[in-house]
Amino acid sequence: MASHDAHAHHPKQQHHFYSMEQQLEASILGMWVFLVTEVMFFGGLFMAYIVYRHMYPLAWAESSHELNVYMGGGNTVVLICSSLTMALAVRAAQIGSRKGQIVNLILTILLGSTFLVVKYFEYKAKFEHGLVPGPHFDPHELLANGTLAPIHLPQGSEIFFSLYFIMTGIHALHMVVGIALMLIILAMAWKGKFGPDYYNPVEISGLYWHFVDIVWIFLFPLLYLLGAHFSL
Amino acid sequence: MVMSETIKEARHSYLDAPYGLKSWLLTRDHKRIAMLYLISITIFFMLGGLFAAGIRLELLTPKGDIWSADLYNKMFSMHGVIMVFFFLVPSIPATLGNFFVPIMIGTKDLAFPRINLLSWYLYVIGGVIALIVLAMGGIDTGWTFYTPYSSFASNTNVTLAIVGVFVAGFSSILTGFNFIVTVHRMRAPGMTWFRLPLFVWAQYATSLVMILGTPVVAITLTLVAAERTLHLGIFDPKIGGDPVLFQHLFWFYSHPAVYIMILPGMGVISELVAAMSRKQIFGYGFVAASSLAIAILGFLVWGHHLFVSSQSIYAGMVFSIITMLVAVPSAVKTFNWAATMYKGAVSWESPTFWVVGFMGLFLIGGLTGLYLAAMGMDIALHDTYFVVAHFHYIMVGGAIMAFMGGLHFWWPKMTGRMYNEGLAKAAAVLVFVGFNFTFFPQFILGYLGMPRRYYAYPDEFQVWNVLSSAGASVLGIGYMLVFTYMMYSLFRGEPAPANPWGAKGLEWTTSSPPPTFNFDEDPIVTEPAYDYKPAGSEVIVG
Amino acid sequence: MSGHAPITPVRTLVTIFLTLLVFTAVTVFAAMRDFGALNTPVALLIAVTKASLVITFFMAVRYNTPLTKVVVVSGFLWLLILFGLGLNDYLTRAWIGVPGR
Amino acid sequence: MSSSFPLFPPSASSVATEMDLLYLFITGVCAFFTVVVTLVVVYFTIKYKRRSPNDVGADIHGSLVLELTWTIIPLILSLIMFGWGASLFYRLSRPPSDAMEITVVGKQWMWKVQHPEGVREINELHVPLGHNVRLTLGSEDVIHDFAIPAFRVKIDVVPGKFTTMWFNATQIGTYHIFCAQYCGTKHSGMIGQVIVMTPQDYEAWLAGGRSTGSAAQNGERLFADLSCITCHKADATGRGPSLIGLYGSTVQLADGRKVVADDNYLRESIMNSQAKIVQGFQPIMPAFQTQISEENLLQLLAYLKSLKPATAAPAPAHEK
Repeated sequence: MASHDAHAHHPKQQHHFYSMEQQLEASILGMWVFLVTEVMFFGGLFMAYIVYRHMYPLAWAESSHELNVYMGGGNTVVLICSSLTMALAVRAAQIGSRKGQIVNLILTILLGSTFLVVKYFEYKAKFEHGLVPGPHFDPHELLANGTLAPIHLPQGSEIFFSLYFIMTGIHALHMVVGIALMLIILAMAWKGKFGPDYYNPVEISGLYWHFVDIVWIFLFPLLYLLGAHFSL
Repeated sequence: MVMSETIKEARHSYLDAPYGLKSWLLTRDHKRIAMLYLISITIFFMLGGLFAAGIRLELLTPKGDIWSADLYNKMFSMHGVIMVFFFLVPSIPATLGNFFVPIMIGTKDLAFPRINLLSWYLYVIGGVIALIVLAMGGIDTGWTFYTPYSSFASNTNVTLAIVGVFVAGFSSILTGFNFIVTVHRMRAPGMTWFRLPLFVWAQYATSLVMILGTPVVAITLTLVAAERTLHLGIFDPKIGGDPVLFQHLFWFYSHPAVYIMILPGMGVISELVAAMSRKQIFGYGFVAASSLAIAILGFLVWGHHLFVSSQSIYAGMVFSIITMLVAVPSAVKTFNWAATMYKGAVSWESPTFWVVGFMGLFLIGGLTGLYLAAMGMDIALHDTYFVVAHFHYIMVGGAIMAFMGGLHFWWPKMTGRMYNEGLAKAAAVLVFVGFNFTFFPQFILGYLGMPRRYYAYPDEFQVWNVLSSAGASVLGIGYMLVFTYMMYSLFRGEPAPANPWGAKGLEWTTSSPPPTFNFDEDPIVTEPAYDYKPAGSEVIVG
Repeated sequence: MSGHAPITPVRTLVTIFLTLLVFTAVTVFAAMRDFGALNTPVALLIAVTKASLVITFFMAVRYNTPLTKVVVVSGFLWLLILFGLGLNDYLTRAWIGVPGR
Repeated sequence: MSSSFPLFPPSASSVATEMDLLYLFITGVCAFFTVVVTLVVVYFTIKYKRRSPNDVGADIHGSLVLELTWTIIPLILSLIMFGWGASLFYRLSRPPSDAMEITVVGKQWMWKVQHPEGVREINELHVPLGHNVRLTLGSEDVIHDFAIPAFRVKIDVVPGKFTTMWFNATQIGTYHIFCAQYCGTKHSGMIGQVIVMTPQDYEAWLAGGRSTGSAAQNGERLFADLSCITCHKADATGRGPSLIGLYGSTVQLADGRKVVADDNYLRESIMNSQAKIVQGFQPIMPAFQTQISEENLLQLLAYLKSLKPATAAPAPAHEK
């Protein structure tokens, strides 16, 4: 494209944009518009959450106690850390530090994977305690002497756990997509593709990553911290 | 001489740039993607039409005699799913919108050409999934997928169908988001917001609905699929779930989706009325604002589908009154179109026929919405053939008439060829007459009480059903006629001049068909849209 | 290629990060107290604050165009439409005292 | 309605005439605008037909007065329609207090009807002329919709809750019952007849029907069979709250909320007993979700409604 134009084009500028700035602004705006669709996507779930919590307050409080606050809280910290490293990676790209990008992206990926590993153990515990909705829904606890003690949960708790699995499951799916995205960005950063003039991919992947963090910021208190009467 | 020049020009067009299938399937040119969409939605339109024919055939007689009840249920379900998700939603935005939004605002392409192509591929994947569902026997839930029927009672491939709709929905989100960014960031110098052609305004409003509504139906249908496959019950009444919640979430998208279908149609009509009357659109600001008003109000009215669903009566009243408000911007548009023709220079070429047909049908479609919005009246009409007639007047009488009008208007620009004027006028008349005979009797059937989705019905309803089926055959012939002469035009049509209608607008300043990057020189806009000057003979036809 | 978007200083990022951690601790401890009807509003208030911090600083919305800000706000506004008009049904269901009306 | 081109369904209930009037009013408004706009458009098309290929229209951009006119007039007309429609809907939503109560259960693909005296029928509904009749409807499987076009009434029948409709038949005859919400393969076969009879004929019909006791009597039997009676004693000595005079009263719940004990509250408290716990009682009642059919549930409800305090009539709390 550059050959027939009077002013020099950056090699990454696509033919239909007037300038790199227009291109960056368009991609940031595009990502935000996309994130709005994500907000609405999760919004449907939150709507279901609100309606059923209004219908079954007791079930919500008691089912919430079956979730592991340590794991949920720990994961919140992990995600906040990953948001910091992500923001630092974008900054590294903006100032042109290849090393900074690589280190921070690797940290982000590791933190994201940590989140998923914790999630795995959390889900595993739910299966063991019969808290998975469906024909086998049968809440119980494993006592120290090896016997099973059934837990009595009020009507509506099966819906709570359905929502718990769907909300956290879809969130985890977004994490997986995010990690895959970060691997691609890492490979590109490794090749030194980004610098002060061109860092759109890092920036918009970063927006996505932070969004996934924000979803968790809401999921954590709404799912894990209900009822107000627990103690650590 | 003129002829050979046009042909020489055509060599530089987007159609011919590099030949070959691969250059089409990997294209990032919005015009080629629009043509790919046009081909694919035509296939689905025919498929959906086939099911419609099956439905009308069965309803000729009161007894269920041609198909089995099960097959009939699958036919209307697949008719709905295909027509709504695979034809109407992408119809105008993905074809005419894709083709003309960038040209009308004077840019080379949409902001994200690769995502545009991705959107077409997602549509195709969703479509192929729908075809697989069809091959496996179809679904019998209706296009509305109401739980608990869709989650527990139906033993058809509901989950796979949901996957198909989900993927197609993603394609629609990508189209919408591409348009929004394009309109905001890619306008040519001088193309201010209030110089935008009204078609672009309408597409912009439509895109808002697409990105704000589609994700909600995506998650809702995902929840139904999760209920079917993973037993994660959200709407299951057996564990205390509320099926009405599904309806709330479903209509949060699906009511605005009606505006995804009709708003672009309104945009097309605004263009056509101005161009065919060679006159500035009457009340430009009001027409543009009413598009946005419809898009926004459209999100506040979904509960009018739930008046008799055991929704709270007070919620019903809120939804009812807001629904009544939607009538106002729709009325404003209609009156403005009529006023535009006043003292115009109204052409009697074929696009005008479609426009006038649209106005008649859209009026009836829009006004009959008032019956359904008045809560008490809705008790009698809810889920009857009145509803069927009403939304077909909007979606077929409104959206498809407008789509046809737009297609006739812009066909010379898109393909570089003219079609047979006489046949085009005949087709417009056939479709108009056939349509009214098909759907007007259904209003009466509705007030008589015939419920929708009935395979067999009491004898006294037969006379109106026969009339409806007879009209449907005329309607079908009308559409086939359009298909025939358009196909003929594609291969044998006369080469089209750059501006066959003598219309204003950036799309008419470039050649027919346009070059790959739309304009030989980046346009700079200096005048408002529809700037027809009455004094001199500034309009140059051809 | 002139006029790059301003770059957020590391100091700001770390400050926001620490604030977020503090708020996480606060929300857990707040959940151990009983504020009666205010339990959920308190939790939501903290969550909204955290989300706003992430959006404003980590996602650098404060450096973005006004248009982006409008997009962000309208996204959440639409969410409120969904919740508001949906609850419009659920909260008024018992009012008339006739089942299913 | 022997016309070969029928336009209206039979008019056989107290609201049918008003519904028809509303229908005609909206039709009048719609017809007026359709005709006027169509004529105007066609007239302009002919009158301002393009004379020469280079003809251009007049330079008119708009008129604020006109815009306001055609914004405000439709607004007023549509608000009138809203007001009338909402008022009609409101009246159709509130059954008169003297209405006799018939229960209807929908299942794929039939309607099961039970009269208060215990007579049952399937896909048929006999009602006396000129009496207010209230239907309480429940579904055993998917969503159905009980519609009687001749009465201009319709309501969804939703699994997991009860819905209500009422009518007052004004014309002797036999009319259609349709299922209006798509419910599966034989959706169009889920039809029936409502038979309007004189009150005397209705009494005679009831007497001739096979009854296994009134709905309330059947409910009383179930109340004993399911051992409800062991905890819910008439005096306040049981482990569960006394149910005398419960229906329609306001209940104080353990979590501080207050609810009116209407049909759906009683339903929930039987099926999912843990959902709402009455203040001062333990959550010990088993959930009867899987053990009670929709019909039995309606019989239990009839029994609970019949439990009135010995002295005064129950406070009509749900009738405010």
